[in-house]
Amino acid sequence: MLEPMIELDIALDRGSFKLQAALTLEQSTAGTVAGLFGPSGSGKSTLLGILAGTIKPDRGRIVVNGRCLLDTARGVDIPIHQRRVGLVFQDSKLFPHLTVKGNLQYGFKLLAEADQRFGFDQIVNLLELEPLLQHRPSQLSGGEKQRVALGRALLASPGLLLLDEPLASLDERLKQQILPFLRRVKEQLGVPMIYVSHNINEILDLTQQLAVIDHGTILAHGDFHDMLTSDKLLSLANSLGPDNALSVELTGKSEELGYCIASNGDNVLFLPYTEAPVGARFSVVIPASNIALSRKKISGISIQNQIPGTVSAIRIVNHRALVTVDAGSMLIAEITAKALHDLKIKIHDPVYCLIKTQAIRYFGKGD
Amino acid sequence: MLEPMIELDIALDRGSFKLQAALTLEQSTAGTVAGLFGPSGSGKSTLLGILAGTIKPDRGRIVVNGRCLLDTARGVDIPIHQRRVGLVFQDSKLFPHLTVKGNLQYGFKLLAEADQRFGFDQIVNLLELEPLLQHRPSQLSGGEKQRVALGRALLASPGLLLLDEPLASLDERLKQQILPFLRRVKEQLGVPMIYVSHNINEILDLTQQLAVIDHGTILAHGDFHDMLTSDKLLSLANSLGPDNALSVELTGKSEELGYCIASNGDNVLFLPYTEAPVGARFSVVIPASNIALSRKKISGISIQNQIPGTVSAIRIVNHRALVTVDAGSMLIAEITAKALHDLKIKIHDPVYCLIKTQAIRYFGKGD
Amino acid sequence: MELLQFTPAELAALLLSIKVALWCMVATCIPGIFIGWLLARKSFFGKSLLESIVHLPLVLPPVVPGYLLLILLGNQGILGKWLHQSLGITVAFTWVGAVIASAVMAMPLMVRAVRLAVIQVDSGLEAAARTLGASSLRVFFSVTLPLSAPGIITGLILAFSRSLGEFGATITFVGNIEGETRTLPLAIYTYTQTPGGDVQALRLVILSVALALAALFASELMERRALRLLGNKAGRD
Amino acid sequence: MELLQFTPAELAALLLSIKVALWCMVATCIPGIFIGWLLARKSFFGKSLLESIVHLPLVLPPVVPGYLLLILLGNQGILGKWLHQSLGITVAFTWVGAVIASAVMAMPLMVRAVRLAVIQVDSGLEAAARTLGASSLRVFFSVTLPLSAPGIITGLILAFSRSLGEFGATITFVGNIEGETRTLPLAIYTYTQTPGGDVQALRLVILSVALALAALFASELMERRALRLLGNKAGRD
Amino acid sequence: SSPAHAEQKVTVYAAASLTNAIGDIAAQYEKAKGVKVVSSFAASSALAKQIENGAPADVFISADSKWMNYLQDKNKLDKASRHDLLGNHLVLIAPKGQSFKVEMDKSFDFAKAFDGKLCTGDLESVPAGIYAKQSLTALGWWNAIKSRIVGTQDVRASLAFVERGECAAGIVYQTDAKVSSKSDTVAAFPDTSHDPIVYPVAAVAGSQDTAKDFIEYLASPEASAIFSRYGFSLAGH
Ligand SMILES: Nc1ncnc2c1ncn2[C@@H]1O[C@H](COP(=O)(O)OP(=O)(O)OP(=O)(O)O)[C@@H](O)[C@H]1O
Ligand SMILES: Nc1ncnc2c1ncn2[C@@H]1O[C@H](COP(=O)(O)OP(=O)(O)OP(=O)(O)O)[C@@H](O)[C@H]1O
Ligand SMILES: [Mg+2]
Ligand SMILES: [Mg+2]
Repeated sequence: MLEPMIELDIALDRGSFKLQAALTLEQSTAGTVAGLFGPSGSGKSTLLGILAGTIKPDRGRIVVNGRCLLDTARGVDIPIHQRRVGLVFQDSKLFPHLTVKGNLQYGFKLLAEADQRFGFDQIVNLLELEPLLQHRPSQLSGGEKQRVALGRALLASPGLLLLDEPLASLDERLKQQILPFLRRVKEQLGVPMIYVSHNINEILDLTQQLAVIDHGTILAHGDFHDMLTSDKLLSLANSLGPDNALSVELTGKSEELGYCIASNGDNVLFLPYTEAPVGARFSVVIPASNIALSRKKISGISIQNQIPGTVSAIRIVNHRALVTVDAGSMLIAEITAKALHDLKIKIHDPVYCLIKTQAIRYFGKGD
Repeated sequence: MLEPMIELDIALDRGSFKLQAALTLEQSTAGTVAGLFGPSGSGKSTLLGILAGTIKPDRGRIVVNGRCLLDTARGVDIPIHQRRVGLVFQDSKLFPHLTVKGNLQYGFKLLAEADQRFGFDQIVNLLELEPLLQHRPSQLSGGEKQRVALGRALLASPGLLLLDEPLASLDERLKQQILPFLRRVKEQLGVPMIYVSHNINEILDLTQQLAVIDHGTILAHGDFHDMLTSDKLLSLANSLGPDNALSVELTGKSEELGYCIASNGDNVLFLPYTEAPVGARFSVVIPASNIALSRKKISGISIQNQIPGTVSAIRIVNHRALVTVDAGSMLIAEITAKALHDLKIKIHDPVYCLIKTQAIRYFGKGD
Repeated sequence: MELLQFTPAELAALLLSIKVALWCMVATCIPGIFIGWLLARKSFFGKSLLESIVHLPLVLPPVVPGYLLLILLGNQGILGKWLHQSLGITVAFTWVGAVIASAVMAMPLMVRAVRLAVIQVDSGLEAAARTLGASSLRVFFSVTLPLSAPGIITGLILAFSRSLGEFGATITFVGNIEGETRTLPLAIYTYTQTPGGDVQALRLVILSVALALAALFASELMERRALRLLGNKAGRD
Repeated sequence: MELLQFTPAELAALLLSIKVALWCMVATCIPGIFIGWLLARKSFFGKSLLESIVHLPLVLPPVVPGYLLLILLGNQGILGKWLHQSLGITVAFTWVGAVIASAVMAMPLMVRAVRLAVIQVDSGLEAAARTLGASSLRVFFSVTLPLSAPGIITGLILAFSRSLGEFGATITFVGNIEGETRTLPLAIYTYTQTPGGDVQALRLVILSVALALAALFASELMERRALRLLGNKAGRD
Repeated sequence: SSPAHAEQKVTVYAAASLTNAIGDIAAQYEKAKGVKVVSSFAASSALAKQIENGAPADVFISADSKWMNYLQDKNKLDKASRHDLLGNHLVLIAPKGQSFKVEMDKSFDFAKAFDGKLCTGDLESVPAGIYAKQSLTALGWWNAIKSRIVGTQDVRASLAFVERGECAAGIVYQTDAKVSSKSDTVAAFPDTSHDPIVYPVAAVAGSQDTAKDFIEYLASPEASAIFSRYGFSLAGH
């Protein structure tokens, strides 16, 4: 394991809201992105502000990549502009007196050419800002503002990039265009990021490393997969729905037939096709509503994954039955009470979990 | 059919952006909500601004519920505050000099008690604003601002409510709390709404009546289900992915077993439980990735829906096979090329579409 | 300190100055806010003319506006005669006249400050208020006005200060009558006109300065409060 | 019109007034912006003192600051002597002195306007600039300054106008020397002090007013431009 | 006129240089006659214009004949009551210890007698300046010295310039020179070199009877003593 990307231990008292956050985020070879996830008003933006230096905590210590940015005990407080921490503000904070172009170039122009990690045109094209370059921020739509703010921060080539819900008001198409780019930024340029979103899937598209914050306290941090089992994470579970996460290793693939094979313990899983190399390890998520159960193995069906296991628990919630199956890993299947009744499934029964390949999502790596 | 809720025909030229929108939105007995859907910068906020009166179009005509709000040809232009059109601004536009309470009460206090459709406490509780009442907008998080803006507009009890991405920066839990409330507002109070979102599912949770806008032009409007077949809607399809929409009529239900039965042509579908009465007609959506195919009918499996049909088309896109099945309605199933190969599915083959009950989503009506 | 033992006449001048300056604030307040708002938000025929007239007192030597006031509002003046005969109101040569003189001189400062502040109010907030059912008038009082509070306070403190220092227009319009129109600046002038009056003039200067500081301090508190209400950082420390 | 046939002496006064007023703008500009910003954004020891000193010229009858300037900058004055002897610079009784006098009188107006504008600049934008790698200095010039442009323009137009109308401090500090320090207000004053001089005074008043209007108009254009750049609605119509 | 319903009072408008003298006389008069004296001190021009515009003055004491004539021409005076009250003399002064030799003679090269500026009241509007110009012209010194003359707002300012050493010489009234401890009187101008320096007094047209009584009192020995104390001589003495 490499040295931690971010070590953070801070406290801030704002009367009704108290932030008390200690956090260590690890570096990883595939680029480091940490997701920051938490309900509205939990302190996500505040935490980013403290990292960037725009908010002063009452006390604490921040070390990023071995560089101490803040240590109130030792009187260290690196000025904001020397932190090289880029922040995409939730409310964009564009300069109203500059055009879109001027905004984008603001930080870019301050850099020596060698330090410019992105080309100006590259970012403009990615974010589809070309027709807006001469506009003023007051003439932009909500999503356009967000794109300019993102571009402005990227062009400043920060050493650490903090993204505060950067895609919240973008449509699906733009999201699907920008997320893979951010993934490339992370993987190819190695710019570490902290990504705040209330949409867990957006985060999981980028990373499995996650910190969950609520009421100003970091409830848990680390690998999403490990975290799911922690029962502190009610707020997280609340928003995720009963989904399954599995850690797998890629063992084979066929581009032509559009699938990969991966092992999860003793089980073999068929996954949607991915570019990742054989041998790569990662997690996949399977929504509980996408797991069907059957009494026996079934042939002549397009469902490729039929994983045997034993029913270990059955819960009925809101007309829905949540069946936990011990299949090496624990899998939760969400079926109707009628199906439960029809199949007469009881605890300790052997069942097969039927999972469509296309219903499996990747974490951290995507297609 | 009742008289149209909104008739709109306007033109606005802002140089690089031209809005040219004609639109008729129908009233329905179950309350009228129209979704406005379109990519970033397509003119959604501008359109709402024109309806509310905060933006003046170059020319045009607006009639809401039979009342003419604007008619440039006849020189009619009802002042904003007499339009009784509430607008939840995308960037919240809270009054910085008032507390959250002051903001919420701004429009509320101007109403006669008889005109107040909501109780102050009701809205405060729903939006979880109680602890924030004494805060100033500058002390609020992004999501908190959005909630206050929504509450402020609701409390003003407008005759038409325009919502500009009101849930964009809220977490899943709050969304799941507010959406059903908006549904109730629509159904029980009959407040018509136009709901702008870049998230089609959010819109479909509320309504199937939809207008799609791109580059300032209304591409299509009407029932979402009808619209899906229109091939003008590339931008819409882009963001939806290949999903199936079916029109169904509820024919039976079992609360205990958590399911409903509905008919779609000759087919019988098992759906998740809903409160809607038997006889109700609505649409359901089935993501293509959640339809499995099989050669024969299968027993001993939790999958309740096994719909027979004939393969009418096969397309391979990005390692994925899209199989269109004529099962009375057309259904698209997304499977891996491997499954296609294993099952040796060819055009004209008879197949069964296997659909988990829990993987079916409701439009317009929900649980 | 002997320097600070003031004679009754000096104290009278002090009190009169305070009275005149306070009334000057009151007198500039409403028209200043209205005209400032008008210039910031509306286009109308004669806007440039109005703006020019408001600014004139700043541009001219104070004697000129003073003289014009005398011609207009003196007991023989066009308006003054009417005021005097129909309403029995005399403004020339009374402290009311001193208020008018300094209000006229302070008006451009007030108007400019309000105009600047109103221009910077986000008109989107006014639109938001209107969508919530507020009439233009209500929007003005409940949104525009509170949001331009820092500018109004700045304008008022400038008006107060200008009144404290107003000399030329006042002495020309209402003269230098002890107990009626002899404000601090006029008293200072009177002393400088008398051989050996320098020390007394200095005492009054000190008094003026103290008064101005007190006013400045009060305005600072008000402003900070207003800014805090607006959530502005400058209101916090 | 005969009324508008000006004598060479009057035209000289006009040109001198323009020169002095323009230099007054130049002279108040940088210190005014700096002090205004300082008062808006920083807390430091002696802030109240600085603020008070800046405001004094407004509060006192203009003769007093004029006299203080004389004591300080006259050829025999504390600073003036040194300036005169070491650098050979004479300000007393020269047009430079007139510039200084009106700059001192205009400073509170400039400072207040800038302060008001800077306070209303969203400090979040400054923070954003800093996260993009800009030093405090750069942030000031590239964000704070352009965003307070309307206030700076207001301050400058007030300074220009004040200088056009400045009489008391100027005549006290640099006297009334034809061709050197006799600006329009001094010339106007002279005429008002002569029985029957009213008509001539009026001619010069008209001249002053025209000049002020031109300045006002120019400032309006500049301001509208600045506002348009800021995306403010008031810049549009 | 109607003492029944008002406390008896007399309103005196007097040139500012008489502030102390009239103030003391008024106090005595009040004690002696039980009539309240209200006074307003300003430049003669301002007072004259105020009276012209209906100021409630009963008695006007001007610092020169011009403004008295101005009012008389406009029939604002009780002509019969007008007479010259006080006289004064014009002197040349220099800063303390920097006196120089002057001969009041046409052949004397006045311009070479001292280095630096010559201060006096504004040459066109302030009476002392007007007298000074007459004298300098009569003595044939005018052309050589005129470019070095600094006009001031009033005589007091000239005196201040000289006292501070800003001006090497000044032309002021004897009354001012007498009480100044920081200047030396160099020489007195011959009374024949300028118009007679007189302070005329008159009752304002339509004034109350007390006006004449007060004017009479000004000639009384008690009043004369006070005038002498402040350096004035009674006219014709
Ligand atoms: N300036 C302030 N003064 C006092 N309280 C504040 C201030 N700014 C934010 N808060 C409070 O701090 C808490 C955390 O705010 P923060 O903006 O960090 O939330 P968040 O996690 O980013 O939420 P969201 O997802 O809604 O943006 C909130 O409860 C908010 O009310
Ligand atoms: N004041 C303005 N002047 C000129 N163009 C403007 C102005 N405001 C918005 N626009 C342009 O009009 C177009 C439509 O803007 P609008 O805000 O309606 O988009 P939107 O559909 O709401 O997008 P989003 O989902 O990003 O909020 C955009 O291309 C934008 O650049
Ligand atoms: Mg936030
Ligand atoms: Mg929008």
